[in-house]
Amino acid sequence: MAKKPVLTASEAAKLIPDGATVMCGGFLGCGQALAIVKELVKLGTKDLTLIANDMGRAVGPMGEEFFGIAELIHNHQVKRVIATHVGMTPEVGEQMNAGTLEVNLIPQGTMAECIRAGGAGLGGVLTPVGNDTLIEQSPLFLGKQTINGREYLLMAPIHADFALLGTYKCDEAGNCWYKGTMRNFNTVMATAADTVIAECEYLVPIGEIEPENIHTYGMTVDYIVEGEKK
Amino acid sequence: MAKKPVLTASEAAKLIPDGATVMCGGFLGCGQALAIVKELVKLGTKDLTLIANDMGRAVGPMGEEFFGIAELIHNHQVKRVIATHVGMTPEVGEQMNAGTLEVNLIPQGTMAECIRAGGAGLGGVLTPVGNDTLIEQSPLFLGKQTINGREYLLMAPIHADFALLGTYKCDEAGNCWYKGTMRNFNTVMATAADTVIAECEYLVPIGEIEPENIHTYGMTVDYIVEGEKK
Amino acid sequence: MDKAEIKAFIAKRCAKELKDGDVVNLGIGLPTMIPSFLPEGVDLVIHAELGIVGAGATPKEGDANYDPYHVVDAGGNPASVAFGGGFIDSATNFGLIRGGHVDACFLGALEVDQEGNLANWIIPGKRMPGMGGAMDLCVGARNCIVCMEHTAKGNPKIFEKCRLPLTASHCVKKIITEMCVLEVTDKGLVMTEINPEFTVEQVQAATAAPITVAENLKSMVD
Amino acid sequence: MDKAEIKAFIAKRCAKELKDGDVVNLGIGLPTMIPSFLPEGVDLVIHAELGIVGAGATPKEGDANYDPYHVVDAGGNPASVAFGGGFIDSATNFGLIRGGHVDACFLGALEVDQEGNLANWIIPGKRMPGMGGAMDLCVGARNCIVCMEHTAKGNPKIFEKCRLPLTASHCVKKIITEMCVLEVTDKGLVMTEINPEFTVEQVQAATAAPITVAENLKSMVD
Repeated sequence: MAKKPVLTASEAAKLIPDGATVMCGGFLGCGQALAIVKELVKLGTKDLTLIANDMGRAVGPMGEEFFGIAELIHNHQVKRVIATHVGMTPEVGEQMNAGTLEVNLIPQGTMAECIRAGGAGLGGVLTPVGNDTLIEQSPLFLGKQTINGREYLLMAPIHADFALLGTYKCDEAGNCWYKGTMRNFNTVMATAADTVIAECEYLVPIGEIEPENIHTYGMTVDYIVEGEKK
Repeated sequence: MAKKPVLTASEAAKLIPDGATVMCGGFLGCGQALAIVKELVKLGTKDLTLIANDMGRAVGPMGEEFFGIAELIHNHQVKRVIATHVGMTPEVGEQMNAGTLEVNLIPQGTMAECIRAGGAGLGGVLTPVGNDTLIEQSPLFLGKQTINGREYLLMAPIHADFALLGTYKCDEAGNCWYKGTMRNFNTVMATAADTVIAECEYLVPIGEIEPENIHTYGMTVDYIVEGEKK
Repeated sequence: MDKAEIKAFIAKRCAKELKDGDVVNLGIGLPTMIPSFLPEGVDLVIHAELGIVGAGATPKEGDANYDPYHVVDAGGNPASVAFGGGFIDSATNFGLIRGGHVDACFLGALEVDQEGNLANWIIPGKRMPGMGGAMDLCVGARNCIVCMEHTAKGNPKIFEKCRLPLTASHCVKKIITEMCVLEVTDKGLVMTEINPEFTVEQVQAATAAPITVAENLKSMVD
Repeated sequence: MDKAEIKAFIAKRCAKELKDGDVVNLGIGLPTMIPSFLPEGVDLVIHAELGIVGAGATPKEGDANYDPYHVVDAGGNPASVAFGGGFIDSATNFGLIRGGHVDACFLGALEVDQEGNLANWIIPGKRMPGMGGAMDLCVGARNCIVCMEHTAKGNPKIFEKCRLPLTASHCVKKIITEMCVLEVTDKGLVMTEINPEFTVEQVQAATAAPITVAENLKSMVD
């Protein structure tokens, strides 16, 4: 199988234009493409739409100032976010109240499923979650349906221009493996964007990840970036 | 975490009553719970509804007479099958033509997705596959829907009384790992039945399957059966 | 009882809801205290939204499994996987939640009502942290149990009808507080147990919804 | 050309549709011959419905990776994973197919028509093996190419409208036979290449649908 091109974090960040829709794997920064995000901050790429579980952390696990995409928010590079929880990044609320940031909150399982649907060619997601709640006012809400006597919300698939994966090991064919809780949204996001960039801590030879233990398949990955080892 | 009960294949087969709906993982017998199926044959459990990609093979990889659930068909223990392909078991067609077996064929991806939906609490599956085909006459077809200008079939979730998994390694907590192409439908079936029985070739201590490399999570498995090593 | 005693009292009562092998999700705060009150031989599968099926004890700096960059919980704190547990991706994980594979979830509430409606994720105009996985858990878990102090600064939290935007409707099966255990039924709230430190009248006064007292009302302290 | 030569001729022309790194699914029979005609440096990701993303060569008895009980293809025959490929479950695998991650699928047809409709899975009352993964592939692959002998025992297989039950509607982009290459367009079938062994009239006589000849009609043998 062909090897995938390896870029620097800076080269990868430059692929992303102003106004792009970017999915970022990661849960409070765990499993996030931290090096690429740092370069996006440096570049000042603006008007981004971010799709991510949360907006990272204002303070990192070891006291770092900003951890993950929180810095893009702080830098006012984001115009819209689709997320499930933004409580760890108070600036999101501030910018929202100031009217400079659009925030669409959806349930965590719905988000995972809508992204999966976007990558798997499904027309939408029929979930009982969100019934009788504000989710019925979400821009992703397409209508209600009763199936077998139970009410479901039809939610729209989510697709993006770019997906940034935060992986642990990535082999030269683009196959990825996540340590611990890094996997979270990365595996579905890898299927649901036009361009998929896998940042890894360890770039390893093909074969080091057993064919049975691949979490993200190289066929969906366009570029590899070697990031920082944590 | 609590260990899961280990049964003999015979004990496991006896849990399944006449008339039960049984999902069988496996693709032409690869990844099928062969030992439990053998015991079902011996018991003569009847009027089964089988949900499986195919009905196994009339002749096994090494020339075995019957391989997997083909023997249940041969033995007239099955009243209905939901499958994607039955070309390797001519008796299915014969019994269907004789009016003794109901056969519902659905596309392979639709089957995987409907089972996943059954296990994941989704109201149905919206797939573009099957449009303008006989699938629109399937008992699983619930209607057509146009979303963003494209037509989708709404297909019903699939759930069963039992799921029989054909795994390679299973640890004492019920976590399973599949070698090669054994995985196929097993992982989704493990989530979509009231009682889930994992047959394995190797029953291993907890810890032997790395927490990152578990294919089927023990929390969904009710019983373990140690089968034959192949 | 002081605050800490109240929380421990509630967590201890919650622990009685569980049996060996149950898969449970524990919300932040009080619910995380429940496992320490489990009787010997009751082993739970702790389910964490972030991607652990079978979470272990919280590791401390210096522990072999302390890995704050790769193994964290939904609060971003270091976490661990139990012996026999596994890591999982979000889509599969929430499939298990939505699909009814989690036996019980315990969580707090801003408001809960006699129809089993729950509000705990937003105070419009004031706080909007997001629902995270709460909506999925409330709808998906087989048993959704609210555990909380009965009142907030003396004001009721249990209503005829929630006023805040809902997390989920018709999901709560049981409410466990320091005053009593309430079951949500078709006919409204039924008190099945009471803390002997309080009277039925006191409970009713602290609750903004009618309460039916069960015929065989029991003590929360057995 | 005898049967074998015809198949090789078609497979060779099909190989030109592919570029390095393409993810392809090859139906049984003729399509499996395509990789042997790829130019040097064109490396495909062979996608197998049964659960291999990046399939390798077919192993023989005695090979280290010969494992007929654990690693098989959709025909039940021993298979292998390529260096850099992986094994996958059916739901994720068909998610990739349906989601447009497969660049091309090559498959045979019982009937194909000028609207790009394809019938290849059932002959009512005679054969009903099942569609397997064919419906998903035809709808999901970015490029669905029919490769087959132009006629069956002298009878046309290319129609104005398929008569047999469809595998998928409006899915076929191109038809490659031993006679010609046909593109399916809004205005019907357009012949873009012809095998110089045949005349346009011969192709038209062997086809039960009108064919427009492209202005710059090329030779299939360049």
